[in-house]
This record gives sequence, structure tokens and C-alpha cells, in this order.
Amino acid sequence: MELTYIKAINSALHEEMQRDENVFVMGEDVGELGGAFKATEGLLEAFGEERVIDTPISEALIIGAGIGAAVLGMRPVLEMQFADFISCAFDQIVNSAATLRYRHGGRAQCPIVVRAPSGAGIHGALFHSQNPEAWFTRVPGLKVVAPATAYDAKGLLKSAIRDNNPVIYFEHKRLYRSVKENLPEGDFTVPIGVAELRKEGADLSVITYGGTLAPALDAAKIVEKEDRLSVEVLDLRTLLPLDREAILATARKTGKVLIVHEDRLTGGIGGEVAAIICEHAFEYLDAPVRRLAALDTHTAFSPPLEEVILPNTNKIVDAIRNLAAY
Amino acid sequence: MELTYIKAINSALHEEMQRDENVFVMGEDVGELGGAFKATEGLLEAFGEERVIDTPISEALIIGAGIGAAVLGMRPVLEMQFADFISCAFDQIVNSAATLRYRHGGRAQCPIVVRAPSGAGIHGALFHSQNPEAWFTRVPGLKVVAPATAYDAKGLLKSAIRDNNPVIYFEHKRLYRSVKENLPEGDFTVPIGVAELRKEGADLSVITYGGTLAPALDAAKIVEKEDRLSVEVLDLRTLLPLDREAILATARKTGKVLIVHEDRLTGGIGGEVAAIICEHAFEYLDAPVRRLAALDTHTAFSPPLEEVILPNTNKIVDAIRNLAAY
Amino acid sequence: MAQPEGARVATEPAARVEQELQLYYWMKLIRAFEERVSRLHRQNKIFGGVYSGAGQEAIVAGVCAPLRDGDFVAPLHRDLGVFLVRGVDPGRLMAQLMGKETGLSRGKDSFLHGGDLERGIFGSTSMLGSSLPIAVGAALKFKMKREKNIAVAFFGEGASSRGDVHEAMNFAGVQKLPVLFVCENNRYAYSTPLEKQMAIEDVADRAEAYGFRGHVVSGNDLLAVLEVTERVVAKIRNGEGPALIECKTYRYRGHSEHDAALYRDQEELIEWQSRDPIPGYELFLEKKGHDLKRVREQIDERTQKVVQAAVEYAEQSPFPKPEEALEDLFAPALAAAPKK
Amino acid sequence: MAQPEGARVATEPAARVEQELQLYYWMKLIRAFEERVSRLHRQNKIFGGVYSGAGQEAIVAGVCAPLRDGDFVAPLHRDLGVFLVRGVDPGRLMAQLMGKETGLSRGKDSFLHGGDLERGIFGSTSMLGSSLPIAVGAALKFKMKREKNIAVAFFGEGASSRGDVHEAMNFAGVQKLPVLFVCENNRYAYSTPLEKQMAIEDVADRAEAYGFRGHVVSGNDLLAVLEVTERVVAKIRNGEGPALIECKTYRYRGHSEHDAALYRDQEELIEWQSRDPIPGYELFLEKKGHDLKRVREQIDERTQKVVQAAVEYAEQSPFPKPEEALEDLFAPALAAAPKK
Ligand SMILES: Cc1ncc(C[n+]2csc(CCOP(=O)(O)OP(=O)(O)O)c2C)c(N)n1
Ligand SMILES: Cc1ncc(C[n+]2csc(CCOP(=O)(O)OP(=O)(O)O)c2C)c(N)n1
Ligand SMILES: [Mg+2]
Ligand SMILES: [Mg+2]
Repeated sequence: MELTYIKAINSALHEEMQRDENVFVMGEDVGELGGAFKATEGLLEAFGEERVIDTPISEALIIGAGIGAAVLGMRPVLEMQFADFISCAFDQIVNSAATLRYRHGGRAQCPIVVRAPSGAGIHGALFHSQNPEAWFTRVPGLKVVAPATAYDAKGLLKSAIRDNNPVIYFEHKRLYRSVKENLPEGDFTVPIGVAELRKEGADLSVITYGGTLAPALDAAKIVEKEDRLSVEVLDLRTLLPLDREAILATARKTGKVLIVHEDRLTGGIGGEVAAIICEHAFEYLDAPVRRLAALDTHTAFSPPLEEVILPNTNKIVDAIRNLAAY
Repeated sequence: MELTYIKAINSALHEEMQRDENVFVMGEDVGELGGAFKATEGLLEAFGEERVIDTPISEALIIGAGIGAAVLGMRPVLEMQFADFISCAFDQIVNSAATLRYRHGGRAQCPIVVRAPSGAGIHGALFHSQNPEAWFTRVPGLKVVAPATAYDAKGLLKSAIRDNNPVIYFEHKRLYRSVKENLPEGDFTVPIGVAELRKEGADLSVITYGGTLAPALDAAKIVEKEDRLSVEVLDLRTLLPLDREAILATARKTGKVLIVHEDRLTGGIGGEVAAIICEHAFEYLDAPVRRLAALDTHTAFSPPLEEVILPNTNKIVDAIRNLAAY
Repeated sequence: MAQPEGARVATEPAARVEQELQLYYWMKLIRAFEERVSRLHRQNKIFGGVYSGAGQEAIVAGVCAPLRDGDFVAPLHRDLGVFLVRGVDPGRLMAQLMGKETGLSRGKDSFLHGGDLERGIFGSTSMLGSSLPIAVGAALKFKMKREKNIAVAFFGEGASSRGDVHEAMNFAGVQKLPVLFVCENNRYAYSTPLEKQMAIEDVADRAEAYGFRGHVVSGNDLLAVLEVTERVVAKIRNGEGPALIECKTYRYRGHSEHDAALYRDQEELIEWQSRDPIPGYELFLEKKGHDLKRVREQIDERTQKVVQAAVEYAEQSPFPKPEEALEDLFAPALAAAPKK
Repeated sequence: MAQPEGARVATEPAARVEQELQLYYWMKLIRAFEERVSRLHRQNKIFGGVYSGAGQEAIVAGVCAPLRDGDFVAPLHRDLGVFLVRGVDPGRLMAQLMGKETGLSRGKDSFLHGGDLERGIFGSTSMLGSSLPIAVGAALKFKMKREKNIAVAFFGEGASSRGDVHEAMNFAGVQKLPVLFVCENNRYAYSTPLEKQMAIEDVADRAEAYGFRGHVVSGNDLLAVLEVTERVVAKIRNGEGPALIECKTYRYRGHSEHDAALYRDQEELIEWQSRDPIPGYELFLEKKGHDLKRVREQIDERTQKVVQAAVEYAEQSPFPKPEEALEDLFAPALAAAPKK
């Protein structure tokens, strides 16, 4: 069945709520409205007000209450209306949730999923375009995923819901309706912690995730055709824990790595990935590990600014050519 | 005059409040108590209740109100009682403050200083040991400093107060009374954005800051004596913006770099530093860039756990020897 | 109330008469401007999030009228009117919405996030409620500097559920700060009705829990809003501490231009539209002896002209240049500091 | 009140008499345990932050007594007594404070941050107020699952200024959740006196702003705390929604063991020490006909034994092994998921 990325999310929620009566969703406008992006559409009708809970505008409460329910065995899926507002629940995530099991000496668990619609390129400006993933990828006790395909959106959400640990699930708004895919019928999951090789190649590796997977694949096709460059594209999918094996395998194979993400350069996850490669695949490198990312500023509103700030296919093509020529 | 690190902070506050009547301090227990660590001791007596404001336990309010006063020309110095609680004010810092000038098209400014007592090694456990700097070093519009000496503690705090932008000032609790120094009389500042070479060397560079500067210097001395290794030690001092020139200069000079910080490995600022070096000093590297940092977990309480989690002189010595032997 | 109609305009002070008309002009200008914004949004000339304040004009006009230069105002996302009433050039405001170089934020941010501090307007972030601590900080500055200004923070009943609102009000109460909190209670936060947001009826009841007074007023009644604001603001300026005014109102359009608001009852909308602030105020003008027909024509003509000119100005304004993306991030540090 | 003394013990149900003594034992045990903790802290056997609840024992005992298995309690940093009253082994608790392997958190975290969910005790973070949303979530679970349990969240008057507290109470009110909020108002947050924390006198006044009832009680009067809690808890269990009980009390020692509390007036301390909950309750026991001298001796002996045994257990317990630093971070994921 062909499903968009957002429908894939929606169907994962339906199926998991069906499968396990301890799964419930909570957030702003998730009920009758079905969420600002319709991710929770139909859930209210199917599962009722007790399992599809509209909250006041209280992000810290949403996460905190989710934690309280989770330690008692529930599996809440908590929606931030936009990932940008996760800053308002920051303490609950990085302190209450991430340390919960540790400070209970392993005798408690916190199976919450935080769904965070993130990403730019939709004229969302400073507060509806953020890619906050790297705030969380430095927090032990959390898992962080960022699907780029409809298949992964569904499969990773299912894994996140079934995981006994807090998982931050970044879904990219620009992909909601632009990405469509034939998904298998029936239950399937995508494992957390496993990257996916989207394209094999020999000359150079692009490592990316989320909103920049599609432009990276486009760029790979362009340089393949125009420059006869064979480019490998690795989709990280999970950002914490990183799939170090897959990262190092592609780096060792091609010796030239370009890391691409829509998040800003400085402090983006690319730094961590580059550091891992430079430490553990040093002898294999034929060129410096390069990063292409959003400029080190906020995601401005006006189209010419947004355009120059964000990475895109052309910029990736240029970066690939540059690196290949090293 | 010999001053401890905490006294250096205190004297910077006194002098800046004397110098500029728009400077004021605000936070929990900063008045009569003089702050949990006595950083604001004597300020109430000298400047009165209007400029030394005890607040309720409301971290978001502390930062937010500071911002409101700052856009109208004040220069608030805002104290988080422990850096750990900065998570409760996260949104105000990363959204309200960091984007303020940008979203006002350059026609406003936000000269706040957030003082955040951070760092481990004092049996502070999960919530009184955090090193949260890397949450902020990925936020455009902020500056982030982390002094390691009494001189820098004073000089950087003065620069931060005089800076027209929001500055997050991480002071390391373990250094408060363990670090003492003769400071010059009279006014001096330390520029934001400039790293300091603490020790010259030829064989290998250690790049560090804050709580791990002293152990790094100790380690450098040990390997110099015992292994005849000449180690260069660079103290970053400012974490945003990084002093790229200084970082690249030492990397190019020695060709072997060990980055050390007390913050955790994954997502710590070391990844960014390593990535910069690997991209821009690639040809000069004789070995992989290595990182030594806290283990990827929370800072546990029990002494054997804290010990194994945190970096220390011995671990740095080992890492230097390993890298030198590469 | 028994004076002969038609006679008043002549006998009252000119300033009062002028203010009466000015208030009318503002409400009409806000409505006309926002209608045009909706249209431009449908035409893809304005993009991103656009939030209409249609139906709530009396609040903005009535609260801002008694304010002075130097007062600090933090509007909510629906308060485009604040910009107009406080004297922001309509052309620059329209340019702001279109992401143009001449906009308040020079194209950096969208809609109302670009402030104009020269006119005492703070550009809030999207994070609802987060501007209240900031307004409180502005008030703190006024108190510290013995300035007779006040700070005003607008917020929706939805935002009232945020922790920041609590922290801000509590501190304002402790410090007796010159700040006015204005809650625009339009009964919905996006799709979420009042009863899912709070177990009480009046947000104003919260004020007493912070040690100051809360007032409830019909937000669709300009005179009522004006009257209570004038009274309350005078007290605040006088050093009597903060206050809260809750304005009961209703949002005509969807939450944003993207929202068809199907979750609402049509009856409810009609009921509230029959409380429209503009006809109500027109009745007042008539009773006060104004020639309503003429006044309305004149003012409609004027608002249309102003809006049209604003659109033209904005459309003719250039977009920012790409290299400006990295500008406006940092203010110059004060002094070049000597190195150790 | 005019019944002959000494006769009651015989005529009342044995369970009641037992509870009376049990409550006394708890208060005495908490005090003895905490005194020992202070001493061990001075001897450097317990390190890190240690916060004494001396003077506030009646609150913990009176609130926890009516609770049942399956109820969820989030204590504040001063509520060591919650652990004892809810049946945590004193030895394990002491081991927790010493960072030992046998402690609740296996040495991972300090003081009261290690919870014991088997006994319904949540280990809170240090971030004051952040446990209230969590308790509310526990209550949400009870409601969803039609369980007759309740959640209890303790917090200081200082923590009441945090945004999380507001968000939690508001949502609890909206959803009519089975949660009891207990404010231990000891007039200081660290060094900050009440009047710098809030412009009102009673935190309980906030409850109504969230649509439920607030009760004020002397927190140094065990019987009063018990009485109001029993009454309120019965209602909450009955589905009548949340409630707040504010217990007026005083902290005897400094904020933490590091704090000499020089900012306080000695007179104030003496005044409050004269309201000590233990002698007050002893008077009650006497009036009820217990042989106080004997009871006191027995119970002192028992608490000393228990505390001594706890210390010995904790001291003999090993520290965790270094490699355990990386344990307990993640729970095993439920199912091994097949790869695409
Ligand atoms: C902290 C935060 N959470 C969620 C949102 C998304 N959001 C934008 S407006 C809105 C509803 C606001 O309701 P209210 O405060 O009543 O103002 P109104 O739109 O009704 O004028 C929501 C949920 C936001 N902007 N900020
Ligand atoms: C969010 C947060 N800010 C600051 C602190 C530091 N702190 C620990 S206890 C305390 C005072 C608490 O006062 P109160 O809530 O009244 O409880 P009490 O200590 O009086 O029992 C403070 C400020 C903290 N733990 N958490
Ligand atoms: Mg509303
Ligand atoms: Mg207190």
C-alpha cells in the first residue's frame, strides 16, 4: 500500500495502540484535530478520549506526565506540536527521563516516545524549522531516531514504542507529504541503532539522515551521471546510539567522507561522526572528512536567506566534486 | 594579590557593578547568603537590594526577566545556583536570548551573562556535577566561556559583562577554592574568543579547558619527565566561538592531538574540535585525533564510579603515551 | 444618558472626540489590514504561519490607547494590531510579513516575531508564554530606574497553562512590578476548548494567587476594555504593583490561515460575531452624536488607502541579499579587550 | 475530652492503639535516623548534599500513614521519612546515602534520588518541582486503568514557584486526577524567606486557581495532618479529583548540612522548636492513657537499634565495582526487531 511519511506515522500509531492497550498518545490538539499535521488522525475515534489526550499548552507537563505513566507500565507517545517547543520540556527529557533508570539502580524504566516534528525548508522561520537532535544525542539514557523514508518512519516508530527506554523520534515536516512509498502489509519494525546503506559506491561516502537523505541521493545520481563518480550513501536513521560499524565500514571502504545534515554545522551531529571516523578510520582516509550543513545561524524566514542557509542538492553536488578532487 | 577562583569571580562582580550602574545580579540566594558558593558575597551590602536580587526558584523567570531588562539597557548577571538547573531555563536561553538580535533585524541586543557553576569531582552526583556546555555551543547568537584559572575567571567575567551579547559563563566548582593565583591590581579583561597556550611543546598537543586544564598540565609534566615527551597544552577558554586559528596552529605544529574534557565523550565539544582539525589540518596529522572525556553515562555518586567515569591525570598520561606511540 | 443626541460632539473637549475617532480608526485599520493579509496569504504573497486577530480588535486598541512612549509591550501572535496602534509604519509591517528587507526583522523572522523596540514592541518568540518573564524584566528595569513606564504582556488563555506564565506572575507579585498582564481569552487554543485547558472559568482568578488583582472584562467591548485599562494602568504607574485584565473574546478565523476550524460549532461563531466590537462601537459613536455614515466612509477610505500603500511599499521592497543571512546575529562587543 | 485518662488504651480497638504507637515510632525513627545521618556526614561517611527534615517529621508520617500499597509517592529532598514509613529497609536506605552497592540506586545517585518503585517511591531528580508532572502522570495511569490508587507529590513552598508545578496542577485539575499535592511550607527556600518567594501567605490559595481545594494545616501537629489527609485522600480515591494540603512548618537545621543558616533569626527557630511535633504528640499519647515513659524508652531503644543496624549494614556493604558505571543506563529493548 502506498503511504506518505505522515500516513506511515499515523498507521504505526494505530497499529501499536491496537496491539498494546498500554500505548496512548498525549499532546496538544492530538484529539479531534488529529494533530497539527494529522499524525494522530482517527485515533480519537478508534481509541477514545482516555487514550488520546488533548493537553493544555504545557510541554513540561506532557513529558513529565508521560514519564509518570511510563514508570507504572504505560507506553505513552508524547507529541510536541513542533520540535522547536521541545526546549520548553528540556529538563523533563534530559534529567527526569534520561537518568530515570540509572538513578533507580536499574530497577525502573521509562518507555516514553517523544514525537518531534522538526526540520526546515517550509518557510517556518526561526521557531518552526529547528533541528534540535544534537541537544539530545549527547544525553546518556536516551535513544534518538530520525527516519528519512516512510518505511523507516513506520518501522522506527514501532520500535520506539516497543523500546523500554525513552526515545526521541524526530520526524521531518518537509517529508510528511513529499515522501511516498509502498509499504508491506502487516507488522514490521526497523531496529534502533542500525544505519542503512541507501546506495553503494566506491569513490566517496555521503553520510546523512532525515531531511537531507533525498537531496544526497539526488546529488549522488547527478555526479554519477555527470562525473562518473561512484558515491555511497549511508542513512544513519538512528542518531543515538550511532551505528559506528556502518559509519566506519563506509569510511574505510571509500576513504573519502562527506557528512551532510540540515542541522547547523557547529555542534551538529556531523562533528561527532567526523571525530569517530578520524579516530578510528584514520589510516584509511584519502582526504579530510568534510561536513556540509546549515550555516551557523538561525533558519531565517525570507526565501533568499533560507535558501543560502540550508543545504540542498546543488550544494551537495559541489561538495562531492570538491572532495572527490582532493 | 592572591585570589582564589571564586574570589576572582566575586571581585569581578564587585568591580563591574562599581564601574557600571546598569550591572546587577539576580538569582536564588544571591543576596544575604551571598550565593551557594559565595560568588556574590558582599554585593548586597555594597549595592543594595535593588541591584542584588533574590528570586524565587524560577530559573526561566531569572533568565527571561534578565532578557527583558537587558533589551532596555541593563546588564544583568544571572546566576543559576548549579549549572544543572540551566535545563529549567533552557528555552529562555536558546530561543528568547540567542535569537533576540537576529529576529529584531539587528535593532536590539541582549547583554546578559548567565553564570553557571558546573563540573564534577565533588561527589555531586547526577544533578550537581553536570558539564552542560555543549548544549549551548551549538546555538548561534550565544557566546560560551569556561575559565580554568583565577585570572581568566576574573577577566572573562568582565568581558562577558561588557559584551553586548548573551554569554554563558561556566565556572568550575572544583576550582573555586583549589585554584589560587596572584592577580594584578586594577582593571583587566580576557578577550572572548581567544584560546591560550598554557605550555609550549613539540611532540603532541593537548587541547582542553575548564576542569581538565590542571590535570592536563600535570600529565604534560609527568610525561616530559618520565618519557621525554614535549607536550603542548592549549586552553580553549572560550567554547563558542572556538579559536580555530589557535586550534589549527597547535595541530599543525605537533601533528598529534589529544582533546580532553570533563564533559562526556559523545556530543562533547571534543567532537567539534576534532572535526575542525581533521578537516582543516588533515595534511599535518601524524596520528588520529584522540579524545579523552568522561564516560558516556551520568556522573554517578559512589566514589569508585565517579573515579572511573571522570578523566584525571593518570588517564591523560596514559592517553598521551598511547598517542605518542602511534 | 438623557442628553439630546447629536449635541455632544460639539460640547466635549476636542481631544476626547479625536480619541473616539482614533479608536474607531484603529479597529477598522486592524481589521482591514488583517483581511488583506489573509488575502495575500491565499495568493502566496505572504507565507509561513499567519494568525488572524479578527474579532479581537477592541482588546488591542483599548489596551494600547492608554499607553505612552517608553512603555514596553510584548504582543501575542494574534496581536498585529499592537504594531499599528503603537505607530509602526504599516508598510514596514507588511514588508515584515512578506519577508522583505524593509521589514522589522529585515527578513530574518516571520509574522510578528520581528519587534520594534523603538516603539516599545518586543518581538516574541513562538514559544507561548515565554514573553511574560521578559515583560516582567522590562518592568523590573522601570522600577530600578524609577521610570514611570509600565510593561504590558499579552497572552492567550492557552498560553496561561505554560510554566513561564506562573513564574513571571509570581515574581511580579513579589516585587510589585509595574506590569500589566492581558489575557485574551478566546476560548480556544488552536483546537482545544477552554474546558480542556483549565478547570476554572476565569484566568483572572489566578491573579490573587500571586498577590494582585484580576479583572474580567468583555474583550469585544472597546469602551469597557479602555475604561478598565485606564484605571488599572494609572494604578500600576503609581507603583501599586501588577494587575491582570482578562478579556473575554472569540477568534473569528481558524487558528491560523491553514486551519478550517472544523472542531468549532458554527452556532458559537455566529453568537460571537453578533458581539462584534466594531458595530458595537459604531453605535456608541452614533449615540455620541457623530455622523456615523460620514465617519465610516471617511475612515474606510483612509484604511483602504493605508493598507493599499502598505502592500505597495512591501511589494516594491527588495528581499534581503543572501549574504545577510549571517548578519544581525551578534552585536559588536563593547570594547576591544587587551590581551593578557 | 472529659473522659478519665488512662482508660482509653484499654477501651479502643487494638488497631487504633497500634497505629498511635506506630506513628510515634515513625517520627522518632525519622528523627533518630536523620540525626545519625548528620553525624555521619560530619564524619565524612556520608558526603554530597544532605538535607535534614528535622522538625517536619509529622508531615511525612501523617501523610504517608493513610496511604496504601500501590500508591505512588514523589518525596522532596527533605523527605527521608517517606522511605522509612513506606517500608524501605533502613539499612538499604543508609547504604543509599553512603553510595553503597546495596543502596537503592546501587551507588548511582546520592541521598534521596534513588527511588524504590516496589514501594511506590519515585526517586526525584534535584530539579525542584519537576516531580509534580510525574506524579500527575502516575495519577493519570491510575485513572486510565480504573485503579483505586492515588499519587502524592511533596514539594516545598520554594518549589511552588517553578513552572512545572503550575503545569502539573493545572492539568490535574482539568483531568480530575487522583493526586494529592502536599506543600511543606517551612518558610524558607535555602536562605530565601517566604516574602521574597511569593506575595501571598498560603500556597494553598493556588489550588482554587486550578479548580480544586487547598487545605492549610499545622505541619507540626501530627493528628491534624493525619486527620486532613485521611479525609482528603478518601475523597481523592473516590474520584473527586486532586487536592492540595499545605503544611505550615519549619526547618530546624540549615538548608543542607553545609549551611549554618546565619540568615535566620534565632528567636524564630526557638519559637518553632517549641512547636516540635514529637513532644506535642507525646502529650497526646499521655492523654490517651499510654504510659509515656515506658513507651518512650521502648521506642527509643528500638529506633537506636534500627539505626545502628542500618549503619552497620551500610558500612559493611561494598561499594559498587567500577565497571558498574556503565550499567543501569538502558533497559533491554523489548523485542529483537528483524532487519528490513
Ligand atoms: C510553547 C508552545 N507550545 C505550542 C505552541 C503551538 N501553538 C501556537 S498558537 C497555539 C494556541 C494558542 O492558544 P492561545 O494561547 O489561547 O492563543 P490564541 O491562539 O487562542 O490567540 C499553539 C498550541 C507554541 N507556539 N508554543
Ligand atoms: C530547579 C531548582 N533550582 C534550584 C535548586 C537548588 N535548591 C535546592 S533546595 C532549594 C530550596 C528549596 O526550598 P523549598 O522548596 O522550600 O524546600 P525546603 O528546602 O525548604 O524543604 C534550592 C534553591 C534546585 N534543587 N532545583
Ligand atoms: Mg485562545
Ligand atoms: Mg521551604
